[in-house]
Amino acid sequence: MRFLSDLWRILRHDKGALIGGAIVLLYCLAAIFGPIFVEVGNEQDASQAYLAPSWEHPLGTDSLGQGVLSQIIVGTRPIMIVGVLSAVITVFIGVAIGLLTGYVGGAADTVIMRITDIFLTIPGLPLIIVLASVINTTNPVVLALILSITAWAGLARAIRSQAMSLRSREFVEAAKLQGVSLSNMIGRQLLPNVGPYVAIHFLLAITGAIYASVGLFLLGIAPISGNNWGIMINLAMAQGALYTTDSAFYLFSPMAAIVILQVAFVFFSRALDSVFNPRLRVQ
Amino acid sequence: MHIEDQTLLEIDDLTVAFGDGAGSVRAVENVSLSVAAGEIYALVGESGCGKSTLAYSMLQIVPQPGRVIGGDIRFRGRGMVAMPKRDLNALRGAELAMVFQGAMNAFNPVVTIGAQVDHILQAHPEVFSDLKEGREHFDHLLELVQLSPKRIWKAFESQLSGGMKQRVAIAVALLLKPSVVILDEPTTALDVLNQRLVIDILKDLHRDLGVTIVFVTHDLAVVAEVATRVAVMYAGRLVETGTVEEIFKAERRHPYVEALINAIPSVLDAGLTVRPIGGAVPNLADLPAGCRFAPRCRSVEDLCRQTEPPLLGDGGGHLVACHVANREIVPMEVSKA
Amino acid sequence: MVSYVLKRLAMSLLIIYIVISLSFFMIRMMPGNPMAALESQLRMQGGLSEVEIQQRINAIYSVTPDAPVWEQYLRYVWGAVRGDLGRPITNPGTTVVAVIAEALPWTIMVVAVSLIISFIIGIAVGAVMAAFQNSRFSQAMTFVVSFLSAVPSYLVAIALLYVLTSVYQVFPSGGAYGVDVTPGFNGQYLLSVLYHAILPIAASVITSFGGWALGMKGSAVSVLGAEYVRAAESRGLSDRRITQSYVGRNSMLPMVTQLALSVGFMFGGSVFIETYFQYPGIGFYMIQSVGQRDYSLMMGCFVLITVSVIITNLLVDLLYPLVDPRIANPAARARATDQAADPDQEVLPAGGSMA
Amino acid sequence: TAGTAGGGSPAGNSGGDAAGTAAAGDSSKFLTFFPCCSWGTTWSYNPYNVNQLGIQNDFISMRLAIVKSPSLTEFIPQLADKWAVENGKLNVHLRDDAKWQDGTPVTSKDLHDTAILNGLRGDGFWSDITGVDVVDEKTVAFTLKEGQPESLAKLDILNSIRPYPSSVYGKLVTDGLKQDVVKYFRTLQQSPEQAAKLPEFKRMGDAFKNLAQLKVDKLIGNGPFRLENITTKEAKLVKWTDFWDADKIKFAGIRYLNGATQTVYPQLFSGNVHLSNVYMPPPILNRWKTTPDSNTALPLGFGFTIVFNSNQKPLDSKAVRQALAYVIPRQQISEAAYGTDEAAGGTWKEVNTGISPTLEQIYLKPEQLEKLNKYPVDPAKATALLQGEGFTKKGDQWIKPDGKPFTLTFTANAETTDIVTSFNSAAKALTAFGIKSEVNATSGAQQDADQHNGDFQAGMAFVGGSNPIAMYNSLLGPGYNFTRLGNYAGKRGIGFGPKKNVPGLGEVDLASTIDRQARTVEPGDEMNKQVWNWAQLVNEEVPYIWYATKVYQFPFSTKEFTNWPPLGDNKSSELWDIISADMNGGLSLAMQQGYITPK
Amino acid sequence: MSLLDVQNVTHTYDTGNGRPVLHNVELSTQEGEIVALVGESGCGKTTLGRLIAGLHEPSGGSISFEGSDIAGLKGKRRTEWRRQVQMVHQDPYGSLNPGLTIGSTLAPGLLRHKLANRRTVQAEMITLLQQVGLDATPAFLQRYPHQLSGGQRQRASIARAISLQPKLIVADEVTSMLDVSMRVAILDLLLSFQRERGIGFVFISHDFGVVRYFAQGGRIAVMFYGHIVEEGPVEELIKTPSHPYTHMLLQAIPVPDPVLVRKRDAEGGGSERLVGEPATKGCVFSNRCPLVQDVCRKEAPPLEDIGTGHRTACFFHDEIPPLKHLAADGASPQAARS
Ligand SMILES: Nc1ncnc2c1ncn2[C@@H]1O[C@H](COP(=O)(O)OP(=O)(O)OP(=O)(O)O)[C@@H](O)[C@H]1O
Ligand SMILES: Nc1ncnc2c1ncn2[C@@H]1O[C@H](COP(=O)(O)OP(=O)(O)OP(=O)(O)O)[C@@H](O)[C@H]1O
Ligand SMILES: [Mg+2]
Ligand SMILES: [Mg+2]
Repeated sequence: MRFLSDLWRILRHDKGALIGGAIVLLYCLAAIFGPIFVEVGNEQDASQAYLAPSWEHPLGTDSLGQGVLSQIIVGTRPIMIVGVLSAVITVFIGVAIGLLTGYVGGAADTVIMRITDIFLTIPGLPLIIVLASVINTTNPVVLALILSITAWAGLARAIRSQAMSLRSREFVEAAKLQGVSLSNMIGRQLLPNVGPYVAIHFLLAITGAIYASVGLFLLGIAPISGNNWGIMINLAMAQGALYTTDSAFYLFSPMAAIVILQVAFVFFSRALDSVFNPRLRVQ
Repeated sequence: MHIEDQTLLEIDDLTVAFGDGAGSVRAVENVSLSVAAGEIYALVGESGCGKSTLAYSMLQIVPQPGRVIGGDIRFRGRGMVAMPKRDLNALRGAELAMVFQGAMNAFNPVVTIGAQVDHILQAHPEVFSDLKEGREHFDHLLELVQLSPKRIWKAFESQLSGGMKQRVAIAVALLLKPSVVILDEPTTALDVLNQRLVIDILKDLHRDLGVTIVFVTHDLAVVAEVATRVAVMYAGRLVETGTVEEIFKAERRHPYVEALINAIPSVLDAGLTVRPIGGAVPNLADLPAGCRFAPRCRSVEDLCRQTEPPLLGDGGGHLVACHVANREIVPMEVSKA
Repeated sequence: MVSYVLKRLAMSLLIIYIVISLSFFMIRMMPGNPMAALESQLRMQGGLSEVEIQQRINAIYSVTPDAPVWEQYLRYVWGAVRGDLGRPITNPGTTVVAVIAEALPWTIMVVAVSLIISFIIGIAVGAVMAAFQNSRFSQAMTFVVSFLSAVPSYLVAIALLYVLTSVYQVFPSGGAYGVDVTPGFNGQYLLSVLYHAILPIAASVITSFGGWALGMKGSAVSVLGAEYVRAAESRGLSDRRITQSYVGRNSMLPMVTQLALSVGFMFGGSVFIETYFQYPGIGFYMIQSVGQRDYSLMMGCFVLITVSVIITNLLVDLLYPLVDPRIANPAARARATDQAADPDQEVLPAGGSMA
Repeated sequence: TAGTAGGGSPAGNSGGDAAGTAAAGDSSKFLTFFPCCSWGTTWSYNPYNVNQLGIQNDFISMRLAIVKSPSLTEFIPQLADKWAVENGKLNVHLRDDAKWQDGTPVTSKDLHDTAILNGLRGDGFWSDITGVDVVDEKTVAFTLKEGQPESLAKLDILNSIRPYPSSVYGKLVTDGLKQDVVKYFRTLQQSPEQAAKLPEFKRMGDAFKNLAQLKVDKLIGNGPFRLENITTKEAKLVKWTDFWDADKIKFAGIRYLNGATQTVYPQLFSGNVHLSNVYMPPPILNRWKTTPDSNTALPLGFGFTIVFNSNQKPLDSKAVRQALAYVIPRQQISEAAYGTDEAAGGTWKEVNTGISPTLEQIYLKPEQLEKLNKYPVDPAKATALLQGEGFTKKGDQWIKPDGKPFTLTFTANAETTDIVTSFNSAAKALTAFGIKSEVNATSGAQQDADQHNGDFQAGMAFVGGSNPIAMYNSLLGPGYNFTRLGNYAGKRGIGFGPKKNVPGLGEVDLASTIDRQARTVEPGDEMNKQVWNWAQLVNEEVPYIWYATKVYQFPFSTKEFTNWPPLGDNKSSELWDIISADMNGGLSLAMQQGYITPK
Repeated sequence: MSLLDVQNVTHTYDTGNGRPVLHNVELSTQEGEIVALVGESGCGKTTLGRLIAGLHEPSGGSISFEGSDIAGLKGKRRTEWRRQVQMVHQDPYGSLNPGLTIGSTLAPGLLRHKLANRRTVQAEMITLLQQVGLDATPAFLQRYPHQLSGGQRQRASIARAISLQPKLIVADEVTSMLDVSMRVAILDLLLSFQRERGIGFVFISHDFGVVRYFAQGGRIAVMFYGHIVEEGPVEELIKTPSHPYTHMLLQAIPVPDPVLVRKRDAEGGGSERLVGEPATKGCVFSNRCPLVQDVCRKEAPPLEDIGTGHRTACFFHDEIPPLKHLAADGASPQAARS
């Protein structure tokens, strides 16, 4: 609750973050409820293709004569699912490994840190592309796993170093003297202190995953199946939308959908940063 | 002490505020005091009562968003608040030098101490026209603060211990032979031995170089050891000033000062008479009406809760801002001399 | 120091070894085997009968497929050690290494140039933003820059393509140089190279300088608030000196550290950019080979990208003491960054954390 | 049988008037040609390499002759000017003035060595012959296999052999190798199993490996153009003045563009590209139509089909496949990808035989065509068929007899966007009918592998050519259906068969029968008869559905180049028909005949 | 049986430079006793405190609590020991988890050691807060550390330490980060627990004034670079230090009385060798000792009893001059006033 009131306090003063937050919320709603209210119809009519925006189709129509807007709304869910799922995986693995190794230390720490070293060094996007092309799946969980393949390592690193410095902090020692259990230590003492970082990283991980997953669909590395923004752009590009002015909405609407979401996330994360920032909290 | 009684630094009704509008706080409010040449002037008070801010304003380096909103600071009679940057820069370091609180972060971490010394020398060619001369002077100062020049020149800040940094900072402050050195809590966070070392160094420097010292502390024992004149601050205001003897020994004094002295357990005896001061320094953004110390004061009266007491003297330099303590004396506004 | 370098070297070799092994197993994990891939490739090429296709495949792959996996593995690793990553499935007349050797310089050029340009622009913009911290200009810039850094590079690539190669046909839509020039050290060729590289570079600069600017701004603001800057002021140093030796240097340091880390990210991003601009760099080859299931070339590209990143990191690590004189020993830095990672100081690359 | 001189008069006649008008043009101009995707990111000048350079074609290296389209028996001479069958041998005579671009004459040794080397990779003509020998400086004799139909052998040899300089590749040809090749193919014609075990086969493999990996630094052709420079995006072909018909070619060279399909559109609109053959989606086509100086030629019947996996439940049921045929709106899904524009060819043509409309006209009588089921969109019929198979409809969704919902996944190559578009459209129609469908667009290789392995439900196939039996063979034959050779040996592919009752043939092994026919049925009555048999089978059993014809166009601009091969009423002509069947060959032919001149 | 027995403890940090931070330290306390550790910065006071509290294991020697070596404790007995030894840290800002309310800081220990159950825990915590003089309302339990003043925070962390009813508390510079005005109150609070509950203290400080105030009747151990150089009863040690280092420390203390300062300064007495590295051979203090003789540089003096529980490690403890200004009567400022 305090978190929410803090968040609101910050948002009230940071217009950019407020708008960002509102947009993120809007997208979430679209992802959850969009497919219930909006439907990409099954009828199609080539004579309706590439129409200019109208009341019926606020963003015009695509090559099959179907509304671009409704496709964008319906396409929100798969993108958000993959983004959020991947961020959850990234953050879960990163935080669990980071906190455990950082707090417990020892030989396990050394071994795991060498492993993260490896994942940190291997460039993520090429690895994702390689994996995605081998695995060739549309399953969102598998896709999310692929997208998190290297992302967790950076987080684990950062969390670990924070856990290490927390380990010798007095309040952690005091808790230790109180005899608290390991789970309490990790979950209650350490986690809240890395919370801000985790929360912000979570948002950034979503944007990162969306960036990469859209890229995969865009390049046609992930199978084009169903409806999402990357696929929309892919099809639009393939149908030469880049080169006819009639189809500008068809091409640029999904692009705008992505850009707006990404930018909104970044601005929103700025507000989160302020909420969690202990320096701002102290006074 | 041939230049005694010549006023070097004069603070006149100074008010410094942080931020503006509703959220602003006045870290220093209507403070007036003057530092004469050859004095060792101590600024005392609890944490957060504006000592550092006052010290910064003496060099016009109050950090953002702080700024002087009233009064002036005069160095040798020249007002510094409106002084052009160029003139200020000429004064800074050369005439007025400062050692920062903690001194831990007073050096650029990626440049050697020696190079930073060179920067200062180059910025003030009028002091040492020859760089070598300046460097030799610094070596000499390092010896004065009991450090080996050889090691310090090439060292990075991170390679020095806390006590060493404090001493290097003192030496750097003295580099250009300033007439006033302002030290912000030079002994805080040092252990007894380092503290003693710094105290002795300050005394030696004062004696040998004749430099005027303004220092900030919250440790009355250090005040007693070093200072010649003392100003006690409370919640942004001056509550008492006087010579060190007046502060420690005079009959008439501010209950806050008395309480402070009584609150220190001393090694001199088992100290059964020590008594804590209840409560805490008020939040500057939410000050009580009347005397700011009233909520914690033992001898508080109704009047104290209504009007702020003026800073009054009994003719000499010993000024106290307390309705109770000043009841006996003939009110006499402090002269702005 | 020496032992640190050796350790780093060992680690680097280990990673390369792992990537090579990964590549070996990936190639064998791909749907169908290389022969099937070749078969598809030939069939897509068209004009060949089934028998012809089988003949060719049999001929080209007459040797190893039946050997035990471990033997193939050893052969592959040993080959890789000697700089032999096999032959592209789609082009047995050349070697993977030869193909990459042709592509890599283009990628390195584009990555390096765009990294340098975006770094310089970003640092400059960030510094200005920090200097006028609370001004309207800075707020507006912060918005613009945050916006740009949040936009995926491939979308910028598409937009640039739309505007500059389609609506206005100002720039070529692909290739590294024109067909009318002869490669070599001549003005015409160099101009052509520049002309062709402008769009890819622009796309990555547009999306990446914002990250630098924000990072620099954060860093510079915190340095500006640092006590030693005020200490320097109190000593009467000139503004120029303070800006250069105190603020500039200290706020640049974390940026420089970040520079190395971002190399990996830039290589990753170049995959998209090169594909969209059809720029024949290693990322382009990688995507092309993904599409053609040319597994050996694809993994070769992957291995080489990784190796490039590793080498850059290693170099930066070894060169870091030149930038930060406190660190005579890079090991100390590694330890320091390990222990005191300040999340506030972190510059997040554009597009989030996928680097 | 008597020798037939080839397609008569080359050059001269047909191009005569064209050559006259072209004199005014600026002959230093380059023709820009964007055929899309001729070479990959890597390429080789070695034609035996997998990734041979796609422009190693009739602009640079000539074939012996080019078959007229859609004829299977008439040829236009190119490198060979005379040929005749005598005593079971096809004697091919090379033009006397043919030269390599390095100045040496093209000799019978070049052709002989090329034939041997082509044997290493199993070129189709080796199943027609048992030997090849040099007769004289300019003549090579191909010994035909016993019982080999002459016309098919000519087609295989003349239209497909493109000789390469023996000076480059000939060093790999030895007497031993020649004997190996001859022995291997003799055995292969009897028993493929035995042939694969021959030591000769192994030696051929080794030789081919060396051949494929041979690094060739320079392209030496014998055609009208020389390759001057090449990048990933573009090749620069310069007119070769020593070419025999060089004086008929009125421009300085060809800029031969390569790269992503879509990048051609703006260049076409601006007139920078003079000719292309890429797929144009409807909006692009619309814009092209309104572009000044724009022209479009329409190709012959090539088509796309939806292939069902007849091996997978419930698609193994004929009734279910028929039901799908009643539901899938062929015209609509075709128009989704190719538009409705009449100027662009009135793209959609109803096909119920499984072969292209052009071939239908040639090989089948109208009354035969009338007899075939037209599968109009008819949900009621589909419903009846499905119900007859035990399907039920629950709400909006059809439920299979086993109680599970009937869903369908279309597999497509993501690069063929027109197919993806059509399939998307089909999926939507099916979903609307109650069969929840989606499209899985993967890489071409994945799709190919899936279809060979039988890991798909509905897939895609491109069908084309001028031989109807070959067209059936490409889908029902062992390449895709019960594959015997290679990596997919033993896989069921589209799983149609293995035995079927073919009208007129009875119960036969489907794949091997159609494969054998493709190599033995000569044009004429026999071919007409067989085509009718297969047409009935395909129409009744619906192993695949032909849904699109004229899937691409030839947009060309007269902004800078004029005198293109003439267009007839239906936007085609003999030359354009050749171009559409064999683009580079046809264009090269047109240029040699003096067409295409700068303004 | 003593409450705590530190036997021959040596400690080296893994991350340090390899130099031992503690050398053969011997120390013991009785139940309810106060032992003060004094010494200059970095001499190992905190390290010893942390070893006693069991936050690290010593690299050598052993620490026993109530007669059993804490390294060997297992299961219930370990939990019991864990409960009985607590620590109060120096930094009131750092010792409370900024992300947890006071309630959730206090509760886990109580629950864990079954000193309260879910139902009673709130009442228990309120009682505790009362005991440390804090505003004991349920609302207070919901406050975060940043909403408290330094003094309140230190009280809260004391409440946490006493909540487990320990027998021994390691108090590490508990007042050094607090404003002067609050120090005495905190010391008084701790003392009240010593008096009322018999809690023993290991009291770490470098301020003799504070030590003298807090440890009356207890003992002082003076440390120099990991060595205990002198140990004895508070009053005796302060009045008659028997080690030159103790003498130096006491001599260095600033005196809050300008008159006395003048007097002392007039008498002279240099400040040489106030800081510097320890000697590696012989007596550790020999580098800085004003009384140093040849033997000191060769041989390390043992920590020997020089009468009633007063031990020193100096060959020449007899020659230590008296502390003039400390001995002076009526020297305190309070006294000066009256
Ligand atoms: N940058 C700032 N922004 C806002 N308020 C500030 C800032 N710096 C100081 N203050 C306020 O000014 C008041 C005085 O601060 P100052 O640092 O001068 O106190 P001090 O007496 O030096 O305290 P300490 O003993 O802790 O150093 C404090 O209450 C603080 O809240
Ligand atoms: N975690 C650690 N790792 C390595 N060295 C340490 C660690 N903690 C302390 N040290 C070193 O051990 C020595 C003793 O430290 P300790 O904190 O015990 O001293 P202290 O007497 O408490 O000093 P202070 O009065 O400054 O608190 C110091 O030199 C210190 O640098
Ligand atoms: Mg201060
Ligand atoms: Mg300590």
